[in-house]
Amino acid sequence: MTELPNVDAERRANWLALYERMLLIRRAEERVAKVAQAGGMPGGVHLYIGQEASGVGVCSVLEDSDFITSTHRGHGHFLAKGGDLKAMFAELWGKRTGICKGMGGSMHVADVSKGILGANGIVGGGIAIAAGAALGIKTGKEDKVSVCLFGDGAANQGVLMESLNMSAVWKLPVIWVLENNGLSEFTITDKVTAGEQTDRARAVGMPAVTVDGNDVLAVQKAMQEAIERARAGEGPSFIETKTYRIRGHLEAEDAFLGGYSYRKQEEIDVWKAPDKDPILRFASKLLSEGGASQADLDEIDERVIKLVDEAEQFAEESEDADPDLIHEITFDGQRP
Amino acid sequence: MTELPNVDAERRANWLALYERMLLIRRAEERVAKVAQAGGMPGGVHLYIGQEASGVGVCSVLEDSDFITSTHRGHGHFLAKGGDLKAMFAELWGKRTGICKGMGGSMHVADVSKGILGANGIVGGGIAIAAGAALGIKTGKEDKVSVCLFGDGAANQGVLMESLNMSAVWKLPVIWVLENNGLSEFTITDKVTAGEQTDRARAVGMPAVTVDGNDVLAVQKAMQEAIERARAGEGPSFIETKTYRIRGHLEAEDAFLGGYSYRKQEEIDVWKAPDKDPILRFASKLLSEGGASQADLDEIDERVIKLVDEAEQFAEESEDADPDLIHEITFDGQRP
Amino acid sequence: MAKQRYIQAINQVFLDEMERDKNIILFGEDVELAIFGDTREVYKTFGPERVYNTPICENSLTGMAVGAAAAGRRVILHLMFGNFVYTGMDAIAHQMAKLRMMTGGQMNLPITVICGYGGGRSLAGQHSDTPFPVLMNIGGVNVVTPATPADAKGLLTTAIRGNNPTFFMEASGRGGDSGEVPEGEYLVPFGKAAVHKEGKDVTICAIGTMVRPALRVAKQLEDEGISAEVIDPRTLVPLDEDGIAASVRKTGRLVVVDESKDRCSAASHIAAVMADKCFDKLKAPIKRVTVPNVSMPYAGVAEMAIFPTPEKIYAAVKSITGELAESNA
Amino acid sequence: MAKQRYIQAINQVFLDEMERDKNIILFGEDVELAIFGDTREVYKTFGPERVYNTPICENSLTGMAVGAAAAGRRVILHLMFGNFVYTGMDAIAHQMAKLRMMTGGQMNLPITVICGYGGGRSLAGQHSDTPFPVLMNIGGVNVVTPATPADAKGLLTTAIRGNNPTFFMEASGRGGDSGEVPEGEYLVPFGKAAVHKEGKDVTICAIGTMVRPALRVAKQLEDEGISAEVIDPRTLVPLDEDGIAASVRKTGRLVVVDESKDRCSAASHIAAVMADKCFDKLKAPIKRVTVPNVSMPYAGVAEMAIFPTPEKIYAAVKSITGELAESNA
Ligand SMILES: Cc1ncc(C[n+]2csc(CCOP(=O)(O)OP(=O)(O)O)c2C)c(N)n1
Ligand SMILES: Cc1ncc(C[n+]2csc(CCOP(=O)(O)OP(=O)(O)O)c2C)c(N)n1
Ligand SMILES: [Mg+2]
Ligand SMILES: [Mg+2]
Repeated sequence: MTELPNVDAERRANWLALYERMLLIRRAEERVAKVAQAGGMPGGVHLYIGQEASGVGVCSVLEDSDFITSTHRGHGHFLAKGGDLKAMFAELWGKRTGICKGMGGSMHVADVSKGILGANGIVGGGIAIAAGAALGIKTGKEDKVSVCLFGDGAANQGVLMESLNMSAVWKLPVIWVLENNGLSEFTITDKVTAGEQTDRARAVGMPAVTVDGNDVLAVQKAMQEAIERARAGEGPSFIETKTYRIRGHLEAEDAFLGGYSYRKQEEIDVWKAPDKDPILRFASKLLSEGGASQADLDEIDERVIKLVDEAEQFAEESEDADPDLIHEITFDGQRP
Repeated sequence: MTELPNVDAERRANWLALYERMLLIRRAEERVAKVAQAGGMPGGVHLYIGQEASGVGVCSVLEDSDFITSTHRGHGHFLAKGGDLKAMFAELWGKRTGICKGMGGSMHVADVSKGILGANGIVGGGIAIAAGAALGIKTGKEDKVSVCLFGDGAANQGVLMESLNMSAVWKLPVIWVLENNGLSEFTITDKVTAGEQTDRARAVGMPAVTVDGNDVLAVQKAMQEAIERARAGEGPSFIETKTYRIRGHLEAEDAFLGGYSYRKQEEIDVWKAPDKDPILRFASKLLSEGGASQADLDEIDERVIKLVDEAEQFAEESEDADPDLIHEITFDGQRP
Repeated sequence: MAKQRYIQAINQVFLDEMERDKNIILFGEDVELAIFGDTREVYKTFGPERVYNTPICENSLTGMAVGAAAAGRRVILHLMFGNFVYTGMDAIAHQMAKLRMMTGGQMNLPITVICGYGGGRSLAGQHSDTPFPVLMNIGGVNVVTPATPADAKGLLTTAIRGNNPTFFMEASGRGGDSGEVPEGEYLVPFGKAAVHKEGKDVTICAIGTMVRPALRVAKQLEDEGISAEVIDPRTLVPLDEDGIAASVRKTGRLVVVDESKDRCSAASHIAAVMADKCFDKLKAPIKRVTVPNVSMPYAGVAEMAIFPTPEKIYAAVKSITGELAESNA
Repeated sequence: MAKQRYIQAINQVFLDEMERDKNIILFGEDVELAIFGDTREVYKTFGPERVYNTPICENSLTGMAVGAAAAGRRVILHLMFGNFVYTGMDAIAHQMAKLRMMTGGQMNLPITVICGYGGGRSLAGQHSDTPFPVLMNIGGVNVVTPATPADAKGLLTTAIRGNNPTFFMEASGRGGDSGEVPEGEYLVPFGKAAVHKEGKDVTICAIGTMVRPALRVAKQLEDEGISAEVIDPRTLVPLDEDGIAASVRKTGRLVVVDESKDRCSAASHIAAVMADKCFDKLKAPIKRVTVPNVSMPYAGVAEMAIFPTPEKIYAAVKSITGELAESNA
């Protein structure tokens, strides 16, 4: 490298990439929502809409070889970490071309080749897995990190304390990312949580920060610092990203609520407004400070929507999952 | 009450009672140790010797109607809370006169009529039970408290964080007593623990103090404050009592260790010395400040040893446990 | 009698029993807004001192149920999905199931744990299990699973009023089924199987969710000249061994239908008991229709391929009654 | 061949395999000083980067095993007592057993979980369980339980080198038994039962800890003119159904002896499979000798009253071979 890099161009590229990734998640999930609402999507579908800046900021600084563990709300994490949209759609559509061959579905999207150790239907299920992956990395003396994405509801599961403790004791290369959207299903998490959840990390001597989870750059920055610590062998970090879930807990929410509600429409509107929504907000910033034009953004949107169209078509046209496979993949080389 | 009470006489009585209770635990367990070492005690026997000030200080301010949950090292808690020595010995001896009819043994001594909800062979097993008992008290609007006695090893179980959290959220009348003897079986707990365990309580906004667990008065005082909070509806408290286990993790320890060791004899000697041992230390204090004479203490010792002798004889002479009972007591009014 | 949905019947029992006995408390995740609908209005009616909307921490919840019961309360714990039985397993296996026995019978543990179970709705591996086997095996807890709204009412009332820990396994998480439910006080005793349809050629012992498909198959068989008796244990612990055996002795043939995974399933156990107790009357191998020992797949086609469908029940019956259809024809 | 104690054989496999494959890591509570002796010298030999003495937190330990395996390591988790399977059940049932299938087969999970099980030593309710049923039922994990030091060596080696999660259930927590163990590399395949003694009148299918008492009983029966075959499945998942069936077809009679609690026990399942597969050859009811569905009591007399003793095995065999002794006499 003989010349200094053009920092502005690099920044612009980074910002546009972040924007595109967030928009991809948004448009993909809007499509999923549409299909789900029309009754075309089996099982439980939990959307990430409104939280895109968190997952994208986190994964923007990870390599394919780094690991993440995710949640029941995992589409955004999957796409942020580089998972293939077509393969994800095919999975949600229950097709054999799905990333999990149709065996996992929305709550279990995983791409191990991309370090995505799986969305998880058990609240808190990814926590110990992430700690274990970090233990594996440490033992293998590999230059990787493991990132655990989990919700504010999950943060009340005891495995968190257990795994925080072990990660601190052994200085494991793991980053704990609490995506605090304020809600656990239909429960306001604050009502069932005492104290600040970041203090649970501090109690084991771990650095913990809270960032605006709807500000993709703030999340990215916090992650960069945490990763440096991890790669330097200084151990785990804890990041809380404050954000909000704009859609229901799951797409069939209304059927479950039966007329009751747990939040006001005004609250949702606040978070959907241009100054809060992570994508609208970042679009403004791109226009005002990022050197992007509206045409740039429109072009991205078109590209993204095309990808979504293609993915939907791919999923639609793929063959159904293959039942025989169940018995082949339960074990390696052994029938169940 | 027309006259002021004679504070000194009251204090002397309190001190002597504390002393006698500690000595009862010590002498009882010395007897158990002797029988166990001679091979006359089945199962795993975990002794409390060296930690008496903690359990006695804690239970000295409790009523029979208050609840405690205990651990695998539960003889001391049982006796401190007013459990019957004869019934405990008979239990350890596996007799039908045992407090649990011979069905529980050393790891499960319980006397529900005295609020002793049971020793527990699962490390951390008493934690959620104590929280639940406090929930029960709150619902019943009863003037009771629930006390959870647990070890430093148990404090790494995730149920602790879960139950601390709930007790803080609902301001439950529960007192968390961490008996920190520094050891978890053959592991130095500090080596597997990050941070101060009291900070885990502080993380949910709970007041936490650390006291000298070999100073029965210090423990008593901390408990008094915690109980006042609990009875006033101000919620849970956390007390760490720093102490030391003088005997092995279990009486058969050497067989398990096979020549290895996890601590130095010198360390044990330090804690057995008159300035550290909770009973010797308190004896000195009684003589110098408590208005007791050596003759008083000797008389207590004689009385206690007589109780132990009688309990041993009672246990020896009792009939073996009744196997038929197993099927009757598994359920209420139903065969298993 | 009035028609009620399964979930409605359950909901009504909660309301009635909590009104009747002020000592009852209820807690669990999202019970305030009632994720399954079965706890609807309970929080509103009985307030935050008897109903606790909890954080997500199944390990403590099961232990807390034990503590609250030991402290004298009558406890209802809503555990949402049957899978969370595994998440809260420690205190279930070690405290709830054992504490009475380990203390020499010193305490009653009047605890009702309620959760939905089973597959067939593309909820995939972690939300489709039927944890009968572990609950039946640990010893010390009752396990009941009503197939109809009436039995839901009767068994739940019995569970709540009883003094022993009982897992009330909802056979219909969606609450869609409806049926006649007796009005007023109605208790169904534990340990008494229900004969849904009498028959003389083969006994179909169907558990919980499997009763409906079994009845459908029995009807079809009837048309083919095979008379199937459909018996529903209703409670797995205690199990009406005598009732099932009486049916098997009469028909000489047994098919057990169970949504558990096959190995060590409730079906296996019932088959084993009958292979011991009714051997002399058995005319054919005992068949099990269960779920294979795999994680439930997501895709509908894959799920149905391993689900105990009417087709599979039919095939199992036919495999041991083949000659009958001919001779009865 | 050299004589080794059971625990020694296990210990040696750990040392050998960890030497052979640097990718193996081992962790668990108190593994440094080796509470059961089976991990002796492992920490000293392979150091703190491959051996982790953990805090007490079984819920995370089982999940960590999954994560470390997913990250490419070969994992040995020491879980101490079989009861702690219940404590760590969440990640066992939901992650370890399901993750491969749920991800469409994307990952191997080479995990060996080791723990002792069973009663008979006055360890009371919380330290005496035999959790075969839940492990067999969840689907997705192997379950093996060697009865001899040689099988311990052979099955543990196979487990560690395999790519699937396997529960290695120590039949002897105290490590007292000793026996001949083949030197050098020795693997025992999964799914292949061992016939410890041939016979023609009755099959005693004995699992793990129950093999020794079964053999004692078989010897005594021999003297009485009853020829018992003693077969040991060795691995419960996969189960050698064909091997057991072959024996049952030959003898026509089956007694299954298992330290599980009776309901949904391994014994129940084996009985059920045989009541299906071997019905035409069966001459007598299938008997189970198991533990009743209660918490294991502490007092020796009480424990022995419900333990599957040789006396109970003998009585079970006699109950279905009564006429034989006379006719053979
Ligand atoms: C062990 C377990 N308990 C309960 C549930 C049911 N459940 C699914 S999502 C959820 C709320 C999770 O809240 P949070 O962790 O904040 O994630 P969010 O939905 O807000 O993304 C609950 C209780 C579950 N899936 N797993
Ligand atoms: C769930 C569980 N895990 C492991 C054990 C084995 N075990 C018994 S005591 C003990 C150490 C407990 O340490 P601590 O809580 O500090 O109590 P102490 O023995 O020091 O009194 C362990 C690991 C157990 N009984 N239960
Ligand atoms: Mg949330
Ligand atoms: Mg300790």
